[in-house]
Amino acid sequence: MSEKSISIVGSYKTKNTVEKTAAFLFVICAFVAVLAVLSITIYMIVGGTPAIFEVGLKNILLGTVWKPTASEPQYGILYVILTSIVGTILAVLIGVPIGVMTAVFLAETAPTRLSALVKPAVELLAGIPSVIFGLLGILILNPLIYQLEMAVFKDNPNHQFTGGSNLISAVLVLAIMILPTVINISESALRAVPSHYKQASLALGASHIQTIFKVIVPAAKSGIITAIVLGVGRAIGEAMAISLVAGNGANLPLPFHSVRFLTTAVVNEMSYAADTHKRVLFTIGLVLFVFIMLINLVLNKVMKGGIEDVNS
Amino acid sequence: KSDEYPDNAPEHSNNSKEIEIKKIAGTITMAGSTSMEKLANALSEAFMEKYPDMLVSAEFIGSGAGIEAVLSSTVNIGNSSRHLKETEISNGAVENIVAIDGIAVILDKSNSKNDISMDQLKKIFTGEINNWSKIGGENQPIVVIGREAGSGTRDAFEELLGIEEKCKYSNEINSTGGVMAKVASTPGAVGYVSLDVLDDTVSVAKIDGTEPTEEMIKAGSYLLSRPFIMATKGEISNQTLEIQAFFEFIKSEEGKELIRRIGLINVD
Amino acid sequence: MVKNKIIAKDLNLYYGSNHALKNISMNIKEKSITAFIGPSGCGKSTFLKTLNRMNDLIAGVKIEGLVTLDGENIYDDKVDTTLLRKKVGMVFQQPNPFPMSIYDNIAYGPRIHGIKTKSRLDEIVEQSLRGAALYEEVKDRLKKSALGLSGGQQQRLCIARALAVEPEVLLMDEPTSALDPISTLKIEDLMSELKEKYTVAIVTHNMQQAARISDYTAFFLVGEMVEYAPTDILFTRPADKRTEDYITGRFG
Amino acid sequence: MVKNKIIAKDLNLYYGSNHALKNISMNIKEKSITAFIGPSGCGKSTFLKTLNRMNDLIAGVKIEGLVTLDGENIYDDKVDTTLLRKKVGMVFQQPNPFPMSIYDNIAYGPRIHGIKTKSRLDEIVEQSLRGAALYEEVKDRLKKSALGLSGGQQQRLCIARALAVEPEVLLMDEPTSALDPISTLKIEDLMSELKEKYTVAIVTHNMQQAARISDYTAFFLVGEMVEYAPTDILFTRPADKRTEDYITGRFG
Amino acid sequence: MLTVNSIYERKSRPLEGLMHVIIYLCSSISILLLIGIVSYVGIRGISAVNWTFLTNVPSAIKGTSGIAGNIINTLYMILITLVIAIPFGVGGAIYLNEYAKPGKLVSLIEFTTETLAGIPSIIYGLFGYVFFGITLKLGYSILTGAFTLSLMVLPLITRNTQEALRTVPGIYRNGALGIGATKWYMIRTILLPSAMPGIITGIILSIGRIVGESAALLFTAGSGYLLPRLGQYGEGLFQKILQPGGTLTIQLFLSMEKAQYETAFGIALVLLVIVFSINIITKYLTKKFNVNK
Ligand SMILES: Nc1ncnc2c1ncn2[C@@H]1O[C@H](COP(=O)(O)OP(=O)(O)OP(=O)(O)O)[C@@H](O)[C@H]1O
Ligand SMILES: Nc1ncnc2c1ncn2[C@@H]1O[C@H](COP(=O)(O)OP(=O)(O)OP(=O)(O)O)[C@@H](O)[C@H]1O
Ligand SMILES: [Mg+2]
Ligand SMILES: [Mg+2]
Ligand SMILES: O=P([O-])([O-])[O-]
Repeated sequence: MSEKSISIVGSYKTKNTVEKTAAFLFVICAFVAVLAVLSITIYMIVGGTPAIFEVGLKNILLGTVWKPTASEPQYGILYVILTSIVGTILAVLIGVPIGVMTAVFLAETAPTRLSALVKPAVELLAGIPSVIFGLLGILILNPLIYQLEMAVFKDNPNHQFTGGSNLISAVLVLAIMILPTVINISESALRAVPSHYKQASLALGASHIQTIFKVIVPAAKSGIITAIVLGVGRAIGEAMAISLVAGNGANLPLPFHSVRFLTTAVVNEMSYAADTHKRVLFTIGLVLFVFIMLINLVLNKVMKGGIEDVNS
Repeated sequence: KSDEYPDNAPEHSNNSKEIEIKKIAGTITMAGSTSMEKLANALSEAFMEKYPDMLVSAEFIGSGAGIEAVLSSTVNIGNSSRHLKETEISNGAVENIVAIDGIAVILDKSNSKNDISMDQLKKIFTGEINNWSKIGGENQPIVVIGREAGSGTRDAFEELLGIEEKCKYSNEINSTGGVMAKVASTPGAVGYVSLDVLDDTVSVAKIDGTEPTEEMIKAGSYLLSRPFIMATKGEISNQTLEIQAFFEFIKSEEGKELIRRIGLINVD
Repeated sequence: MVKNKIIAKDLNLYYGSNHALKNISMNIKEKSITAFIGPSGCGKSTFLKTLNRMNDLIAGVKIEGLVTLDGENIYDDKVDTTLLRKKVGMVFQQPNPFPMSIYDNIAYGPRIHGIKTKSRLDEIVEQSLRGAALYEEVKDRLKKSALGLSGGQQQRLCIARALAVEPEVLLMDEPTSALDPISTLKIEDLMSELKEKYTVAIVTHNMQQAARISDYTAFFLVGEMVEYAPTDILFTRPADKRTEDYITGRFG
Repeated sequence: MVKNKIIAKDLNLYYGSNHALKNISMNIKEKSITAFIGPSGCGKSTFLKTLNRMNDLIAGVKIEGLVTLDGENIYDDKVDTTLLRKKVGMVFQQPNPFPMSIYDNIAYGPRIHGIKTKSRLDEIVEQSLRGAALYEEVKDRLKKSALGLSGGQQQRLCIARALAVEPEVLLMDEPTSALDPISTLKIEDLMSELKEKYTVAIVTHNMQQAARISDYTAFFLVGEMVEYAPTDILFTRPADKRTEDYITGRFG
Repeated sequence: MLTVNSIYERKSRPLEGLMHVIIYLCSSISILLLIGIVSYVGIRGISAVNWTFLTNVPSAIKGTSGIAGNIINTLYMILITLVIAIPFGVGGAIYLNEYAKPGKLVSLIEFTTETLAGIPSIIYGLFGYVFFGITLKLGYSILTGAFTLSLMVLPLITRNTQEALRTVPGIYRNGALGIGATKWYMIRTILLPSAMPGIITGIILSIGRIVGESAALLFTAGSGYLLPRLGQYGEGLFQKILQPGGTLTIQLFLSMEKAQYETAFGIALVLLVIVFSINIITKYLTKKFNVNK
């Protein structure tokens, strides 16, 4: 801290080195994700394309019959794709609003004591293995849904009873499983909104509810979207739990049908499959992968597009 | 890795005396069927007890993955709960059957019908019979629970009943435990599982009046059973001394006793 | 005789153990401008916030005493604070526009209070922006984010936003401290206009401003209200020695 | 003759397509106070920030022209901005204490620049706080969070923080707009002291303040520098009609 | 329309009431569900948990079952994964928020980060084994598992850190830089402390994901349940990293496969306790270092 005039040019070499090194390291960190996705993509493409040539892309994507071990195997996954789409959308439609509302409750309307009690429980839940969710699904949820099923199809001799392992159960389990992610991240985002927004809104005579939905939630939008994106990711990627409760038939995704998701298609059979069957499973993995990319692209475009004009 | 064996093998080839192999040290790695977890863990534990300098480890990644791993020399032994496929054999995998596993047909506890004929069983699993009342049970839809395509249990079950490709499952679950839970919690459900996991949460069906017990299976009166295989790349005699010792151990009286104790049936 | 719009009686406020307002009693006259002056940290902002219950939001605040608006106790349990705050508007010390467009910032209040028609909103937005001497500068970018405005522009936006709900009382916490003289003059003119219809209370550091625009002035010191009098009297013949010291800059 | 500490030459600045500074040329004299005045949004803050390259941080800013400090071009690629900013300190329009203790806020700068001894830091902290007329108020809670201070206290803390690194030039963007008259006077006195050793540039809305403390004044209007002259000349005999209009309040 | 007379004239706001009902309804649903699940697991698990269970390893010969080895493996897994993932996650977030200019590159990185979050565990498992296990020759080992899991939790840490950084007011940055702090110094002393709550959220979610994972670990870290052999100087503790190690969840998964539900729930309960304790500790640390009071 000399008071002598030092030139502003080119001194403090070490500081600059630290600075440059830091910046460089951060770039590297940021590129880990890119590298990882790149390698996984290559891996999936290498693993997933051979079967396309063997079986034919059309036969896989548009076929509706899944009989990989038959003497004349069929590898159609159209229904499986549809199930993943429908199932994920429904789970998100149920899970996200409930999750976000719970986050609003915890961050804004709940008495401090209550939210101090609930928050740890929510965080705890994020650590319960999916297998347990599946098990609880089998033991508790499926029997309930089975009763509903029996009531609905009482006089229908042609219905193949699923014992409650069907699209409904799968969607409910998925919805519950994304709750902790959605709640946790949204809540943090809501709490991070500067308090002066709230004050300004209240001072204009807005009620608490109006303030929440017109100012606080929009200000926390980017965090809530992250929550949704991660929640959607979890829903698409989940396999262990729904493989136990969905029934795993490669059927059209109707509420009381036993259904198979892309993930469960891979997980269920990967361990024991061989040859073409195994390669097709990689193709399914690839389809899933493309799927996730598409969803991210769409979410990025649609949801983020909305934010930028506000912050610019 | 596997190329080393021929060099080592002749040196010890006539070596089966315990005193000499007692000194062996090294590692044996296995990977494969989850159904064989109990067996693999028990065998490795007992083996390590006997040869304290050995480290035997087992991973449970599925039969197919296990055989693939042994073929790529990632592990020494591939555990498979199904017979090897032709492609696998032509790639050099050798099928070593180490035990027999019975397959039990299970029902939920509330089901009063617990004696099923072989023929009824076929019709139930192919969807011809879809209500217990049709074979003298209560008016309750039948929920047919099966395993996923590729499962050793499923392959064996369907093959033994001669209903390959004809089954109409309402659920395909990818683990024995899952099938147990599902059957236990679903009125009217029927499924099949390994003999060694049975407990009192489900009831076991007699097939043609026969209960699935070791005697019945050995006597050939209970038909549903399948092999547990520890596949090697090349014949056992071409493996390292340690691996040979491991297989010796399995065939020894000690090994057989162990296999019996964990609920499986010896091959002989 | 001028009506008392707001009456505070024996008001005490504690931030936890910090006794921030001590026994304040004051009648704020309708349709007039009342200024609060005093050194930093003396409780001016705190007192202002008790008048529309913005202090309710701070955890650990304890308030004793009475504040009435048109004779109604604003701390009564039955009070609808949203109605209270609609009637008693507020502009803060630090500009706090919402992260939305300029238009939406102004339309925020009216929309909340039920105005939906576009033409009516357009009108209110323009009026309020003009009222806050901001219209000309931003009329071409009403749909742009309000966060892109300069500090002074942001504060005027906040004033416009408060005006848009047509409050009866307007509380302003140093509303012009971030403004240049021209804008300040405009806002001061505006306040003089506003007092035709509204009751205005303003915290200011600028004693000239207080002297220039207010009808009544209250002088605060470490949580106490030392003196409260018509502005000309307080500035020319202060009753309290401490007031005199403060306004002549002989303090501290 | 007084040395030119900072020279700006044909300076143009664009926020995207918004041409915010137009051809500014100005010599800032060493050891003097230069005030920038002008209506809100005219570019005072923007110009101030070009002098220590704080504008670098804003995306989409384009700068043309030259700024030199002691003859060295501060926009040269070889310039170490941290060193530049140590020499050219800054106090912002909005108080921005860091979320740490009062002590750590002040010690932040000295620590950056390599001072680690506790006793020396203690000394700097006390000195700087005294310099900003804050020491007495906070001496008992130096280890408490700075965010608990009132607005005025926070701003004085920021001034203290800037002083703690002993800059050669001090840029102040309306540093007293959030302060009460007493504190303002103290800060003004301080500035007069500071100019003995330092070069000070200050943005202010308060023309009295500019007249009172500055040696030179520059008047800005919509991005242009209209007039730049010794303060007494600018306020008594402005060369430009627009300056006259502004300082006499006849504007707009 | 804007005129009201008394501040007591509470307007009836049906929409308002409805929103309140919705909020309370939704939160009751999720809270009851969450608490229900946690208690169910607790109640079913408690009967399996005892001292022997916690301090033994399974033995087919002795007929004991126990999860001591799995508990240790789980702790290894959490620790190593976080040690790998936190620097990269936080560093990446800092780059995105503080260095990168918004544009194609940032979008690409954010996009890939989100893609990582959506990749199913099974794919991680297959990839992780081929890449870390075979290509990098790490085999079935805790390290292979930890590398794989690091990729899985990276998005959680990056995104949460980014969110937290985003909410740190720009005036802090200016303040620090205006004094002559270097960017890195400013990040270290101002941004990271302020962003800590967000980073913690990311870490907590990551811990949840790590302990809850099965598919990805089965193929990478394997299922070993033996205690680390200490070795002469405790070097065994390090060697363990290169040996197979099944986490609690793997053991749970295998128990479930064998229909040993009580054991499964017992393990789940132990997991809950572990996650709970780690969360508490993390919270305590955050509070201690929280600067935004
Ligand atoms: N939220 C709060 N929590 C605790 N103490 C507070 C809070 N807000 C203000 N205080 C304290 O209450 C006293 C009065 O603060 P207030 O903000 O009302 O002062 P002021 O007169 O408005 O000052 P300024 O002119 O600096 O804005 C101060 O000592 C301040 O530190
Ligand atoms: N970050 C920014 N991005 C885009 N435009 C900006 C930005 N900051 C300022 N401007 C614009 O540049 C012009 C000059 O702004 P500046 O903040 O320098 O004005 P000022 O003279 O300091 O005003 P005030 O007295 O209100 O602080 C204004 O039109 C403003 O809207
Ligand atoms: Mg104040
Ligand atoms: Mg400015
Ligand atoms: O042995 P399986 O698990 O394949 O039946």
